[in-house]
Amino acid sequence: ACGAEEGAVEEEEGAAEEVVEEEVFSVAMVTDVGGIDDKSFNQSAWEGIQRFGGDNALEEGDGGYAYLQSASDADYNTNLNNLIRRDFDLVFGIGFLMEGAIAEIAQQQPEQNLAIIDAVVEEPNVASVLFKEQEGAFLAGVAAALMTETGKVGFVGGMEIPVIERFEAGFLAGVEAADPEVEVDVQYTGAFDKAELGKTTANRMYSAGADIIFHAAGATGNGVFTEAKERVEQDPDANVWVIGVDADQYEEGAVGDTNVTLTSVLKRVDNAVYDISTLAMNGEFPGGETIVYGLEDEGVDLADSRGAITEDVLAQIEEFKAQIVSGDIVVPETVE
Amino acid sequence: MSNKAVNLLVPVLAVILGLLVGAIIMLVSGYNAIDGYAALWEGIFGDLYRVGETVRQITPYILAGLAVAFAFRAGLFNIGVEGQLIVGWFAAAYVGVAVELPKIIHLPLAILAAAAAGAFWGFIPGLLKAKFHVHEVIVTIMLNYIALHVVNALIEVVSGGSERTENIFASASLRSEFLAELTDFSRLHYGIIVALIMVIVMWFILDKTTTGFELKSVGFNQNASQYAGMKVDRNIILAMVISGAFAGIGGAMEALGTFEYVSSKAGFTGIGFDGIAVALLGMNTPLGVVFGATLFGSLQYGALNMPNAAGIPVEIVGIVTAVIIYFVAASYVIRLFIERVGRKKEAK
Amino acid sequence: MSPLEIFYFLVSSAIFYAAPLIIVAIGGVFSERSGVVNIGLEGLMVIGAFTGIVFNLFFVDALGEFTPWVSLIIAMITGTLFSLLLAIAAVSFRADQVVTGVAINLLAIAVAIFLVKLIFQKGQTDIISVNFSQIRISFLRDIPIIGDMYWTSLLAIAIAFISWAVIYYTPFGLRLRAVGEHPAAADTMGVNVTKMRYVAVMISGALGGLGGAIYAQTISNDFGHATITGQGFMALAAMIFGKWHPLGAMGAALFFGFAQSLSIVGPSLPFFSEIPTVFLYILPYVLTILALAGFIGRASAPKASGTPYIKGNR
Amino acid sequence: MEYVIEMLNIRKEFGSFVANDNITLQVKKGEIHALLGENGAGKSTLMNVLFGLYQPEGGEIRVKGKPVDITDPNVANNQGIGMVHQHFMLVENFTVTENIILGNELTKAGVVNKKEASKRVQKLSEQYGLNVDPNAKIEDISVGMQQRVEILKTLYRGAEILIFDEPTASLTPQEITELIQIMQRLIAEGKSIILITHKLKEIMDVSDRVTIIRKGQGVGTVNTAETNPDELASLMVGRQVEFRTEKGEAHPKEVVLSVKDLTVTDYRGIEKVKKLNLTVRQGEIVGIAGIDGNGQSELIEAITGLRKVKSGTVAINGKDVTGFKPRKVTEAGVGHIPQDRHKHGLVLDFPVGHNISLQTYYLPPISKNGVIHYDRIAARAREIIEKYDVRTQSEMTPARALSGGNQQKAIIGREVERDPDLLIAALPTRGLDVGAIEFIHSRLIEQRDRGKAVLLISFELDEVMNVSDRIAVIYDGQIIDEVLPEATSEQELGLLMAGHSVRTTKEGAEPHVK
Ligand SMILES: Nc1ncnc2c1ncn2[C@@H]1O[C@H](COP(=O)(O)OP(=O)(O)OP(=O)(O)O)[C@@H](O)[C@H]1O
Ligand SMILES: Nc1ncnc2c1ncn2[C@@H]1O[C@H](COP(=O)(O)OP(=O)(O)OP(=O)(O)O)[C@@H](O)[C@H]1O
Ligand SMILES: [Mg+2]
Ligand SMILES: [Mg+2]
Repeated sequence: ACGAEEGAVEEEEGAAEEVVEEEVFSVAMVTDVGGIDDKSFNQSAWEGIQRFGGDNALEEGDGGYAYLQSASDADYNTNLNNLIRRDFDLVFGIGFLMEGAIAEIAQQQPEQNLAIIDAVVEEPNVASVLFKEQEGAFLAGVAAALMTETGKVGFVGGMEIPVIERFEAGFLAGVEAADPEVEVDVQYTGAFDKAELGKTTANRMYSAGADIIFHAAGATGNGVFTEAKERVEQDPDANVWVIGVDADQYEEGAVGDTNVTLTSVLKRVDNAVYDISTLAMNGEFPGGETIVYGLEDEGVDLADSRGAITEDVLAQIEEFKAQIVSGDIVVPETVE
Repeated sequence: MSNKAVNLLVPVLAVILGLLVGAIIMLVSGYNAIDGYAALWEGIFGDLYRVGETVRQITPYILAGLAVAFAFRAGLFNIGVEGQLIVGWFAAAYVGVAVELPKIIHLPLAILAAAAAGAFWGFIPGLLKAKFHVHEVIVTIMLNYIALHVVNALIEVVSGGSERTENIFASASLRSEFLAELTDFSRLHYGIIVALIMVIVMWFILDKTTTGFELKSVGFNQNASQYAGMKVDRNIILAMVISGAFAGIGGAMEALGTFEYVSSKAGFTGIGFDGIAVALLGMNTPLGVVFGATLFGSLQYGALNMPNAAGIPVEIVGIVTAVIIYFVAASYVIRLFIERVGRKKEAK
Repeated sequence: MSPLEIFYFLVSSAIFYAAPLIIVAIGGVFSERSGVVNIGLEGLMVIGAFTGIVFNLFFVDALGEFTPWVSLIIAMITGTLFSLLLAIAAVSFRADQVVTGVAINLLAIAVAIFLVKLIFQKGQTDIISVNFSQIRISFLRDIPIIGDMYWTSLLAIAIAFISWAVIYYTPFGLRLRAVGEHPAAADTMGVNVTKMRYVAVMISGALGGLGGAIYAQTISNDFGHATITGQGFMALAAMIFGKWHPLGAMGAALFFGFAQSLSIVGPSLPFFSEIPTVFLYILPYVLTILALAGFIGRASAPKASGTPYIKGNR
Repeated sequence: MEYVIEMLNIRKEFGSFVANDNITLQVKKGEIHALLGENGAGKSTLMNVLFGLYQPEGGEIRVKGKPVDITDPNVANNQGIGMVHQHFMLVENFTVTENIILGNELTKAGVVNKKEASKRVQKLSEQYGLNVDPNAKIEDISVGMQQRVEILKTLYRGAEILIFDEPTASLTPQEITELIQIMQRLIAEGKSIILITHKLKEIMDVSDRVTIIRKGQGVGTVNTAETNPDELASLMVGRQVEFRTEKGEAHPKEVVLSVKDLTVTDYRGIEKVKKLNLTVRQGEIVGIAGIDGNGQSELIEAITGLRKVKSGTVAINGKDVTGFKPRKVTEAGVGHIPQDRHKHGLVLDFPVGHNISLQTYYLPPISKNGVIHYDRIAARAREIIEKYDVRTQSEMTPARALSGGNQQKAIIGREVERDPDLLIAALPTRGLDVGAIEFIHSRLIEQRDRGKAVLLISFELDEVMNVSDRIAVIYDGQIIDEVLPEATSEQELGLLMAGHSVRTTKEGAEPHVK
């Protein structure tokens, strides 16, 4: 049996080589320290690449699709280079932290197609991808403002960096647009990896009367979920909710048979990655361009609330969404 | 066997033991250990690019190691190298972006700024230790967090609300086209030379100056040093300041060489903490630190290639490194073993 | 929030934050009181958090509500086993204790993440579904502060007092302190220095594991590389701050918790809300340094801590 | 059975070094058996073997005729052997009671029963007249009381055979007298004692028999009644020796040290030196006699700049050095042999050579412009090692590895060779054998004869009487009298030191200051 299996493997390898010879398009990405299971944009990007690979019959590995994880900021450059050496046609850098590395390599390797998520690198061989986080957050703000029973909602941020501030600005604008009476309690924790800070901050906000908290704080946000779930466990009638970020965080909110996740602001990095890869494969690589994905092109969105948001509120959200898509509402990127 | 030979043999055996343990773990976990180590080797020495990057990786480790070792020699445990490195990184980057000057002035100025920032960050625990007898371990731990937050805030101020500064002016950069071309466009920069100069500086201070004599003396016995007329307080502060300066220069390597900017940090760089391991691997001597940093840096950098080429999690190298350090620490057993073997041979 | 509510909040969240730190710091107290410096607390917490979460995930179906408690016991066991590495090196192999501690820290995180990847095929575990929560006994619930407390916080406070009693009032404690102050004296009095140090380090392993598992099962609810990031060092600081005394360590941990909570309540207080957030972020650390420099002053470690005991050595 | 303890042909090796080479020691019941030998002869090693701290490579131990294998101190305790160690084995921040019961605790419901234990300690202490406060902390009590605690520890465990390793080295004369009485009381109670001491006088006074060891080998055992100090000394060293220090007349000249109205406080703010006045001239040795704790340490520390002066002045060669940093005082011409050589005199982990340059490393020719020349440190070290007969493998050997006598010789060499105008020697011969003591005394006298001033602080009457040209008696922080050694008896001096009869003695010793 063993021998047979080995033979099979060899055959497969042979097949893979043939595929390479056919000059199929190949694509790869470098994650930041989060890794491809960070339940956030690294994971989302990898899902996009996997979907692209699947749809185009690519194998995982050289000549198909692949990723490399970075252990520290210093590794981005190396990992990007590594993938380029392995001859991937398009290499993504996921996250604004990779901006410097992409810029540098783009100059060194002008023939290589590169793409960066969440930052702009002005080089002819780099496609820059940005998201209108504020538009997704706006809808979250609308949902929060209309669903709150206490007239008070919260925003927990990680570090004060532009991406997170876009979430904050959109959220504030959404609340303001839906119900100017509703108060928003905004607090940054200064960290993406301190769940205890998230939990304590959520505790303070809920104690002070907020009933819905939108977090954009990575693993610090885990603490927000923990606090909400605990409150529901203590008192099944407790009216506390969390709005997740980046990916659909429904699972994080599960507590027994109920769930504290109101909805999540989705950042569809997967769609963007898929999109750019397809363009590049078809010879239309948008080098030198900055593509901004918003509500319109399904770059950001709200996740399915699974019934947590009432029908009439959903309808109002849809209205706002239409207004944003049509350009009637322009959501600010920064807090005034 | 001569003492020197044993001293050399101990780390060698520790490395062998570490690799052995790593191999066993890989085998037990169903990985191919030979592939794993081949990938590691490849990752370190595979081509010129990798060699260049490996050396680049080693550079800040040398300085972090020097910082820890220097404090150790004066009887102080500086866990704050991480924070000192971060403030040094910021200071160098700031000088790098704030002004444009002739390289001959700009580059040294940026490095000096980093050294000064790190030195200041080391001065605080030194002063508190000397004057108020506050344990340097707690203060340096606290200062690490303070450095992180303060630098992030300063970056925002300096960059006008962004999460990173502009790239530094070329006049402050340690990068060189020559080294880059030599190593197939790796980020190898002249920092390694700065680091090696600092190794010589530490050696010179410790082994060639009266200050070094005093620092070592204070490190061993504060009472006797005081009786001999040395200023214990001053030496404690000085040791922390010099240690911090080394760490700050380590930050400059990142600011002026590897990255050419500074960006908001979501967490520690880890270099400062790894510096503890590097220093201890190197028995707190300047030359030892070079070896420690080389070993540590190579393993860390080469490890990146393991998931890529052999499908093995990078953490295996973390395990190997830890085991090596463990056995260096427990060198008594290795020495005993060497002695036994030595004696048996003599008996024959 | 009213001033009273703020006060309750500060106290209860300080206790909540402090609980794992108290336990781990006391683990450090045991180890260092016996003369073994334990820089490896962080690593022990990592191991505890890892085993706590993994065990919880695998056995939750079988154990239901008891899972987190059983997980704590398992975490204590693995913590103890892991600490044996430190004990063997520091006590039997006469290793440099600081170096060994550093190795323990590196090893713990590497092993834990390696295993997570092996078991879950990804960098972090799933989220546990049954964790610790606040006290639910009805008559206690209505009392402010206590009502907001967690079982694990009570456990931490209990451990502090028990440890204090053990270290200062039992023969074991007397021997422990003797071994850490003057091992040769203890040896001549027939106290087995090696055994005492092994036991002490293993206790620190058990408590380190316990603290890690509590942290993971009350706060993060999963395990990954970002779960334990420096809490062990904060515990080390609490131990020194608390002058190697269990109640002191508890006080120090509570102080950290209080300062941390203050930085979170800060923005909602009128006089705080104007200052830039960075000052709030660094507040806990600055307060600690000020407290140390201002009125805590000199701390003296157990005399023999850090030095291996070799019979007959001067 | 005639012997309670028999150690037969004991052999103990440290690596290739043989510390005990087939030594035999037989102790009779109810006797005080002295063990005599030079520093490093192997006495402590032999006793540590008996107490189970070391395992011998050869030989046999019998207790009351029965061969026993003493594998650890517990076995020794069970055999009724107790040991008072050369370096006290006391936990400093424990109470007396805690130290005594450690390892053998009295408990009630799992909790140490301190009350009952301290009662027992109190009782035991009274029974043997030891006068110990069971609830005092070790760090707060005198060395003498610490020693009595050590004795209590052994008695508490019911020891029948007590080993005293250099018990008198750090005691004051009064305490020594008390200790001797205690030992005699113990013998009267039927216990047996092995006593290690370098003081031949003590051996002659209290012991019944003496076993002598030389360089790790047993020389033999003699009855004290049938021998004399000279014979013991030559047996110990292996040749005829003359241990009396030759000393000519002093010719004092200019004042070197002048202390005026000096007041110094300790760390608690309590005045330890009170308006003290003292002068030391060129060409004389002034001995400060006094019981430990009367302000000697504070006085020296104030002179050498190690401690803040509250009021008053210190001048060296007429130059006011009050409040100077230690380095400045040293440079003003002061040499200092500190009382505690391990804590203050040496950096034990430094090589001997470095230690020899501990005061001069920054001066030419060793250092120039901040650059230090270790080869010159080594060369200088070799010179001094040679000249002062410091027995060490090389100048690179860590100071820790030297015996106490050789450590002390290195310190003396270091201080004397700097040729200070004033040499302060604090307990310079503590714990040393007679040969080493003689060597050090002659170095001090040599300094004096070269026209230097020497200030000697000692708790030992013998030393003060033999070496000093003038004796200043310190009591409660003041010099209560100055006497000439040749015009004073030991009794008188002893009374003075105890603060007694200040006036009468003062009149009796009228013509002392020239
Ligand atoms: N632990 C040890 N390791 C190596 N050598 C030792 C050790 N202990 C003692 N020695 C050696 O054994 C010799 C005898 O030492 P010991 O302590 O028995 O001397 P001693 O007769 O008690 O001297 P002293 O009068 O100074 O107390 C010393 O010269 C020393 O070199
Ligand atoms: N670890 C060791 N290595 C080598 N020699 C040692 C060691 N420990 C003790 N010794 C030896 O023990 C001998 C005597 O020790 P001991 O404790 O009796 O000191 P001492 O000469 O009486 O000095 P003091 O009483 O001033 O400490 C010394 O000669 C020293 O060389
Ligand atoms: Mg001795
Ligand atoms: Mg001695």
